[in-house]
Amino acid sequence: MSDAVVTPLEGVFAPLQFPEPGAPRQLNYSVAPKMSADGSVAGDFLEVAMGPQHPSTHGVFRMDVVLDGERVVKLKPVFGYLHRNHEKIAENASYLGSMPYTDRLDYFCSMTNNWAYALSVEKLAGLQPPERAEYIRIITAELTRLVNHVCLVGFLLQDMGALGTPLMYAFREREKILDLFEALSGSRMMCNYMRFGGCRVDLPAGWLENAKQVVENFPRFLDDFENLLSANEILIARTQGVGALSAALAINAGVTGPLLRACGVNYDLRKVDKYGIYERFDFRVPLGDHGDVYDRYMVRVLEMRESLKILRHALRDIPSGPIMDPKAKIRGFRPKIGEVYGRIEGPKGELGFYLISDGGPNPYRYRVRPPSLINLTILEDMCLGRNVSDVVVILGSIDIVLGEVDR
Amino acid sequence: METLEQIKGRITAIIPGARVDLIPNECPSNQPSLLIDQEHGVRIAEFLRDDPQLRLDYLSNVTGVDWPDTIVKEKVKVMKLVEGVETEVHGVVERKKQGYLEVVYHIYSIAHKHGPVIVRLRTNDRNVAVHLPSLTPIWRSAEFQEREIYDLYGVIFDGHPDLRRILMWDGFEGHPMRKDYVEPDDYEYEPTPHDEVLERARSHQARNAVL
Amino acid sequence: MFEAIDQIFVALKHWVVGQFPAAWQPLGSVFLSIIPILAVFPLLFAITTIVERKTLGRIQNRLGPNRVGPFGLLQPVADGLKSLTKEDIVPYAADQVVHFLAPIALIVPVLLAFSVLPVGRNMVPIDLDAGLLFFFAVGAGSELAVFMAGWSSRNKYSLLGAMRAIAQMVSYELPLILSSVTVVMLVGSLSTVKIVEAQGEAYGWLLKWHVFTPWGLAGFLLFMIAAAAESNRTPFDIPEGESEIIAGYLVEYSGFKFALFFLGEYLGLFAVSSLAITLFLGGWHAPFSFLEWIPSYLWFFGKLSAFIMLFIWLRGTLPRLRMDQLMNLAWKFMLPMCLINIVVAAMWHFTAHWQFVGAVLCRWLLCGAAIGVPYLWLGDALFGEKKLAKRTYRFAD
Amino acid sequence: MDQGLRSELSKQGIFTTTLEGLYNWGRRNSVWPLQFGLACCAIEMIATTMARYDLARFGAEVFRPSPRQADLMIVSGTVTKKMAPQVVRLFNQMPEPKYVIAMGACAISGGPFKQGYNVLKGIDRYIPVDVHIPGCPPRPEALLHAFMTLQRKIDAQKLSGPERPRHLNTDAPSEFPVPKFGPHDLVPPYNPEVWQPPKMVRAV
Repeated sequence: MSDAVVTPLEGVFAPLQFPEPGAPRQLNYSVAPKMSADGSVAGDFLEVAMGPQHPSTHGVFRMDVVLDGERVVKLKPVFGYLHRNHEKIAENASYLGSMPYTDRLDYFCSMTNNWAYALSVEKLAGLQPPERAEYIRIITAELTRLVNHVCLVGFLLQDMGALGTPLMYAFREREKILDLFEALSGSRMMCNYMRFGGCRVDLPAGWLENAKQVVENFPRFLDDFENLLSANEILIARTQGVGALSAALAINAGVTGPLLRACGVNYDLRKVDKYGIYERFDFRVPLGDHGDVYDRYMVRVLEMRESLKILRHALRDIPSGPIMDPKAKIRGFRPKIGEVYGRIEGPKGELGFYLISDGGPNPYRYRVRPPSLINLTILEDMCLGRNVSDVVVILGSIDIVLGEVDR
Repeated sequence: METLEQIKGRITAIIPGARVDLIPNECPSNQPSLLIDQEHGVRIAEFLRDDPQLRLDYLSNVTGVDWPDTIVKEKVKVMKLVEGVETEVHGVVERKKQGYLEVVYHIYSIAHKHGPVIVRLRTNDRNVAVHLPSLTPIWRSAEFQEREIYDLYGVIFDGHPDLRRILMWDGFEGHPMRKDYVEPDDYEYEPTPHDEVLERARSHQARNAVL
Repeated sequence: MFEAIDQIFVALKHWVVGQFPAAWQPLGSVFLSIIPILAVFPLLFAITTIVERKTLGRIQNRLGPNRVGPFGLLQPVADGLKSLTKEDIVPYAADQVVHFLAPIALIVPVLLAFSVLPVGRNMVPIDLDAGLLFFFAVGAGSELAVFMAGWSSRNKYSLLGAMRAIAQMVSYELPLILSSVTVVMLVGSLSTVKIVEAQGEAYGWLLKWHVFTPWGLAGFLLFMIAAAAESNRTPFDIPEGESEIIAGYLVEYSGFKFALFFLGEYLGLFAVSSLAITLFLGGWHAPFSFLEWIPSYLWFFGKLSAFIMLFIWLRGTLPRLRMDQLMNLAWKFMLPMCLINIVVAAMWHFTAHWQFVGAVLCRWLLCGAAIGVPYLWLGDALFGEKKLAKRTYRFAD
Repeated sequence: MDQGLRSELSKQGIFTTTLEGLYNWGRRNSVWPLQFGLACCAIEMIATTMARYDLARFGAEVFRPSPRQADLMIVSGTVTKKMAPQVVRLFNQMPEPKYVIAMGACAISGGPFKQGYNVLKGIDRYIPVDVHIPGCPPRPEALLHAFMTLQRKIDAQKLSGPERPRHLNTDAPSEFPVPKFGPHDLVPPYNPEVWQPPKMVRAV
């Protein structure tokens, strides 16, 4: 660590320095809070516990914040208020029995969660979903991405104090897509739709036409959104230069998804892993240059437009055919001994499942790689030296869902 | 990307004394892994991150796995006196296999867009020698995940900057993700006439009667 | 005929006061002035809450309250009843006395402020010579009340809220007063009644509202920004920013005390809006002389309703500023602009005798330039250097 | 006053009510929920307040972030053992009269996560629940129905007598004991005054 005295703002932008292995991690505090023996803070600092019940922690998340005036000098996230033992339950349930639980991980994006899990098990058991199922997966996953990003923008504006109006508009669009999901799977949020080697049911009659309708109408809404928000001076003033993250730190801290791409790192698993049939589609990956909240917002908005491109293409080209791999077994599904790590580009980042099979009907080890949790690693670094209003906005821009953070 | 054998060879060449084993994976996923030793764990990790050919700059996933003590039955041939004659007899010897906790790291490279390289670290046993080197100084993404493994499995990561419980509360005892953790008996089972379930339901009811 | 309708309330009051014995008449007159204030403005508050909720609903694509009474109009009654009967919690650690006094300390000055506001021709409770000064003096009491509330609750969020509130309100008091100084300069009186009367003259059929002059327009805009900040309305609702510090200084108030705070806040909003109307928008005057037959109080309350709708509209659309941005705006932008505006008002006053052809245009250009050039320059200096702008983005294939 | 006389009077333009009726009418129509989401159901709760379902029609869109100003606590989602003390504390901080809706299977019984070691098996173990809504998550319509059920329940409450609600009964508690963290479970595991484990009767 350098000995140079850094002003708080520089601390936020400081280049990444790797501490010596084993050395306690030092953070760039401008003023080190005076800690008393029992760990509480003495002096002119104010310790505030933001959460677990707080309007903008997006669920039951808590941040123990030490404030100097309103400036943050220390921030420790506290997790576990929604630790629902997903992994333990899954290790005692059959492979298929965990599928509904994956819906409840990141409860905005059940389809992508399903897909990540199905993909992992398919890798483990050597299954290959048929063409039509791959198309359906891409369509539902991209619709999920739209739902997630549009709601995120709404919540972000809510955190900035825009009394719900953007959120209402976002949820209006979300409802339209949820109607599609409901027609497909019977449930609005918890779709439980994908299966190992395919999908549960085929598309109902008329679904594709409805989906095309939604996709056709969506850009108009996005244009509205962009006209009203992207150039709004208050939004720009609140977000530009706030919570900037350097690419090196982002990579080292395992940040993924739109957060990473807002730092200018071109890493989209749809392009890198080419899972599913993504290489057939023509889409681009938007990249930001500053890594601040505004870039994250804009990267998400632009990603929605790219998703629409994929959707249009997929809805046009979807073939007919079976939706399940004939090799897939529903009953008595026992993969061979082995292990697998499968991952997809979820709307929030890299969503991975790590499974160890001991040859039995239950996974021996079932692990979720939660993008939300790992993206929170750099929360403190982004918030130090900023004030409380910024903390709320930065947290909003990370886009966490507590079901996934705590599992 | 290099194969794991090549990586293994380079590690052992560069870091003297490092023990690296290749763990095969026979299932269709074909993701073999490297078992590295505790003493050189951090050095090896640093090599993996900084080596210009590998540049594994992105640690995606850290997983704890619990392998409890197992009883291994082995067939052995023993010489035994049978009716005064020493003959070879097939016998079964039960041997306790020491369990251990394992931590699995899935590492990718964003710079070269390859991966994963899977690295494993194992503790010596499950209760006392549960120390492992922390890789958080190398990859910060391990910070919360190693805390989680400490919380749920009880692996103590030496060199972790802030090793506290993350999901459970501070006064919690035990490590709930271990295979032998006994959960508090606090819910009713559905009335299925299943032997084991019925037994648990009865004991639950008896406990509630005491309360 | 029109005049009779216009003066009906004044006449009524005089008639009622006349029924009193002579010794009691001053006291009766006072009561008859206070009661309408106590009746009208809280009623307006009740109407505003339902209108606000329904309008926000419309802005947000939904219906808003419509189940309680016809069209949901009884919603405020139900809310009031509920608030009245709700348990009142005083936190154990709170300063009991101050916690109790804070809502009262908010309501009383705000109600006092209404006593100098002319709501119609001859309809002002007291015509003080220093009416404007009185208004600002009692208006400053609300800062104290807010701070009392935040401090006495012994809650960290309320303390943060109180600190934010005190910083914000003190900072915006300055532009608020300085922007109204121009009016005092031009009218030559601090009396609100005189200020309104001064705007009653006409250029042809257009009345001489102050907002129709360059200094008045600038002063009005500055005043409105300061007024929004002063009454904690979006985008300046930082002291009670729900998403950041829960409810700010209100966080520990429950039941009727909370309702009183709510009432006080809305009354404060009405008071500054009324003052803006009085200072710049001709008070109870019609904009055109041929519309003067409509009763003056209707004009006043019509303008007030327009202001309320404006604030609701802002609330439904804008996000919130940050504390430091707010302070920058107050001290680095609003304050210099107010000072320049005083100079502009002086220029307008000293060019009043110009009689040559195109004099009005010439004066407008001169004064407009005097206020517009600093505006552009200041805005650029403040916000341009940070390079805040819409950005372009790269795409990777 | 009987119903006949009241309807006769109202025909002639005279509206009569009782104190009880007025009080319950006011409480019923101004139920402000606590802005408090726990898990998946919270999203459906938000969806209920949004344009398509619009909880605001009932005058209940005023989601107050501070428990001091809230009337209704919608326990929307899984209550974990780590969160349960906070939920009880929030409930204690709300002023009377206060109501609780347990939204979703998790809040009722632990739901799909019932077998978890960190999941509370129903919030009614610690605080009294007025309305339970099953579902995982319940649809917004179900929350609206629960809301109307709560309104009916308030309407039926008497101001006096043995059936009077908790907040009018000085003997009934307004605050409930907050559980503490034990080594494996919360201590106590439930509040016996509010909840008793059901007796299982089974023909063996």
